[in-house]
Amino acid sequence: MSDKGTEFFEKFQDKITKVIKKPKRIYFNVKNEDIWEISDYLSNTMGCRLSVCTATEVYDGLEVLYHFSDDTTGIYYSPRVKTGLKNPEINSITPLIEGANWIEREMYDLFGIKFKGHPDLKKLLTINNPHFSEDDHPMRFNRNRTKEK
Amino acid sequence: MLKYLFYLLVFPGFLFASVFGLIVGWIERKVSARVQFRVGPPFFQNFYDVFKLWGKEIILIKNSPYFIFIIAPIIAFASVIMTTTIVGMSFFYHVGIGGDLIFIIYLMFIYSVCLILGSSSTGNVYSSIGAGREMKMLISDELAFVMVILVPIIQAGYKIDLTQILAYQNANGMIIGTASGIIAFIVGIICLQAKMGMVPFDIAEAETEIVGGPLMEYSGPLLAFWKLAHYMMYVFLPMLLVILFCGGMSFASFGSIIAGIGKYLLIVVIMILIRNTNPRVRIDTAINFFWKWASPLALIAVILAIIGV
Amino acid sequence: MAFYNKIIKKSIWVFHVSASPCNNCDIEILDLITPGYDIERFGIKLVGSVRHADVLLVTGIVSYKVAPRIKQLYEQAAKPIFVIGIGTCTAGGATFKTSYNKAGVPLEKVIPVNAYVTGCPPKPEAMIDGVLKLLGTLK
Amino acid sequence: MSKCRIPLGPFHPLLEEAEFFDIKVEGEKVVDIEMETGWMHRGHEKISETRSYTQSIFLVERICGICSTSHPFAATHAMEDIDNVEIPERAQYIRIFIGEMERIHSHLLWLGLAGHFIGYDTLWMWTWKYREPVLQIFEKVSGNRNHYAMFRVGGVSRDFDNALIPEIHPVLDMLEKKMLMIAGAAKDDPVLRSRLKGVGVLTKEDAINYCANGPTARASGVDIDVRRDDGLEYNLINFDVIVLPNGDVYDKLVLRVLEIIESVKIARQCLDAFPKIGGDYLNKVKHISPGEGIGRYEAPRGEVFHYIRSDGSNRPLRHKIRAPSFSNIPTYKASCLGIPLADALITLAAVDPCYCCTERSIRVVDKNNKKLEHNLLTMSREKTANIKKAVAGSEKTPIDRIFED
Repeated sequence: MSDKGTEFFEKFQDKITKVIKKPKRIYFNVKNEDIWEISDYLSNTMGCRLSVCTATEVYDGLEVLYHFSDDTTGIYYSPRVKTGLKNPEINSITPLIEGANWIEREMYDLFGIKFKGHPDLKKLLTINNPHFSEDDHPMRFNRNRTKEK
Repeated sequence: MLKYLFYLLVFPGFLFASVFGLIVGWIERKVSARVQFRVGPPFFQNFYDVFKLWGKEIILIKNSPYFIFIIAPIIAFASVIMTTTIVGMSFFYHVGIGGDLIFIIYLMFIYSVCLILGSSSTGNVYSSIGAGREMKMLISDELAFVMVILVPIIQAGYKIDLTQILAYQNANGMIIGTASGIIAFIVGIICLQAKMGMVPFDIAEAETEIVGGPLMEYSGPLLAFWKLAHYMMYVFLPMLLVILFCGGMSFASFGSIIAGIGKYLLIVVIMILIRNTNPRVRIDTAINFFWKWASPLALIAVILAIIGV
Repeated sequence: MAFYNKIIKKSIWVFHVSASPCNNCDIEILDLITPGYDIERFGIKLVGSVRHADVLLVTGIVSYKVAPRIKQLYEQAAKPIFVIGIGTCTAGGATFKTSYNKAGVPLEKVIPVNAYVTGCPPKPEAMIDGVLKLLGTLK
Repeated sequence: MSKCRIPLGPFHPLLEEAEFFDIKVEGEKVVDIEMETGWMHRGHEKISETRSYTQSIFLVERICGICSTSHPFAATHAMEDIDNVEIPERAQYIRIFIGEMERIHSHLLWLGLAGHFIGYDTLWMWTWKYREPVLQIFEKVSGNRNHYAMFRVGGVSRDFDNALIPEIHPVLDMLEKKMLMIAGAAKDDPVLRSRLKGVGVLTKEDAINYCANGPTARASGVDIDVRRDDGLEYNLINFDVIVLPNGDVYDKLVLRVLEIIESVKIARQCLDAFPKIGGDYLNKVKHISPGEGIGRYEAPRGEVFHYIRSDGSNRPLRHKIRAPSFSNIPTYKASCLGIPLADALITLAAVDPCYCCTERSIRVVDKNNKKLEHNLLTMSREKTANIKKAVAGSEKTPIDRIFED
């Protein structure tokens, strides 16, 4: 791990839990209200690039994994945010990073995770699709198939 | 009377121009294909294309002035036939009607106006953009083209008849041999490119930008009219340049006939090569080019012609 | 009519419709007009406007969103028009056959189809063969 | 001047794929642009519920036909990342070779299409002529012109035939020569320059803010290249990362031409290495343990990202795919506003958008859904029972007797 990474973990040690370290991949859990601060530090202070976010449905809720890539060292920093199955809601980082716009729209589309503070939260991939209604999120296990024949 | 009807319908006019235009169209496609390492279409390809279009459906658009939509290609086609007849008459028979150059300029104008009318009658966005671009092209290349035509007129002693310009050239040598003539000829070829709507000036019909532009909504026989009219322009525009600058074609001997055809084909091939070695320019670049470079250059040629160089 | 069919065989204007494919058939179709295969030899030409087309080449599984547009395109085309489905996707769905967003597998569910050229992707030779075989059925 | 709305697509000759841009123009000037996606969305989720790891490599290959090596490349990286699988050296060279040849063919494809978009059909035909031998090399090496199916977890699925090396060298020489010619032509041609120079500029700040990657970012002066940053196979190879400062379409064109030349050099290094390095080409992996893995690869268009979560079964629990165009396409908002329509179209094309990639598959499998398995099991039992009834109405077959026992 680089010096920048060590500094980062020292600074946020009380906000980060369950760190899994591999040579070039670092996963850790953060709380929903801290994700803005951590994204800000990772992208603006450390100069990481937001690669993408992965949303996953697990047995007790939904989790979103942000992948920040440090292009100088090739290390991935992946903060993980958890939310409930009903009314999933996470703070948006789009006002911070313009590139997160589509990423968050996509997660809203496929998983129904609402991003608080997103400037234009609408569906991305199944938008205007006659087969999918507004609250039909095709990646969820209990899909709301209102329009299915 | 019968003679003129023959001129209009058979020899330099409709029949000849259609057949010859389609053949020149084939040359264009073939040369392009060879430049691009391809084999190219068979000889009768353009005949098949146009014939096939006659059997297709015409689609009219509801709630649009489709009278204009239908009549525009027909008028354009008629005007192109007339132009070809007049140019062909002086090219092949050395007979002319009085003041035919002015007539030609206006007939060519009618073609463009019909294209604009026909395409804007559809109400399609791409067609309207195409019409707008066609109009801008007309504004930009018309001045340069008229000044190019002025040079032979002035050199021939202020005569606006093609036959008299030919007679002057027979007596005094080709106009392309003079300084003003060569400048005007070069500008003239560029103007031809724009008039024909060929790359780099196919801005109005840019297929990858505005889907064929003005012709987008046309289908079946009406499209065939446009295609035929377009191919006929291959016949008379280079011919006009040959008459104005290169002394036309004379039937005095076999050699002179070959020379005449050679001059014509040379201009066609130059146009095709320009077409194949350039990307399409933007509309503002085109207007800039014609108003800042081509028109002043043509003006210089006119001034040189007046002082007699 | 027989004479007309004879002519139409020699002048085929093709419009390329991509309806949720994986892109591969599409670039192979484009490959057809380039020096490697040069289908202009047979009078086949790619056109930009569907009004000019004689043959629609459809690729991919037709998703629910594209399906109405494809139908519209088919109606906008000047008849007679032929439809050829390129790739296994149009005929059987290939690897996407269990997708939740497929509306047109096989393509006949959306528009009438004259021929299928299967393969993932079909070789350019196979596509030429398919088009020419379809034309061979014209009397 | 009044505003006019231009619907670009979904079927437009500029876009080989169906995509919809809603462009608002004043005269010819673009004032607003909005993109609607979802036409190509195929959703691999349901498909992949039945796919094993090996099968899902073939599935991700069909995300996109143009960069059909990049996705398997990244997916195998992700799978290997979970267990830190060692890859034989020969397999590494084969992977690099396939990846670089694909970069060449993809960049040539873009060059040709860019020529086509600006009405320069000769450039199109020429570049695609040079592209044809590359596809033939693929056919010789892997058996198919596209969709090579070369990748496996722990190596490659077939060996490289050393006898092909003398056939490939002339093609590489030809490519290098022709690319230098095209680079020279682009430098000299005034019309081409006037058409591309200073058009659709994406500034460095915008490129960083929009998280752009690949050639789009490198042409704007952002120095990122996954091949160098992530290492892995590419540690074996010497190569330069090309970065250009201006961010306009002209720079993107030149950058791609230079990258082809660089790829030719990498491919040559691979060819030199093949006769020296023998041995195995596949380190067979039978089991992937529970865990998470991230794999990435520099596709011709940018960074391909794959995230795989495994629970120890033969199928991934979650498979996230991010294609480069997904980050690159939104940059149109920064680069297209205020420029003429004719320029907007080539700018849209200049990021080399691959909409099939953008609307790719999202998740591969759900393993927690026990109910589904249960259903399948009961269904198959019912089916077997029905077949039994139908086939053996009166007599009992030997198989039946086994079942009875």
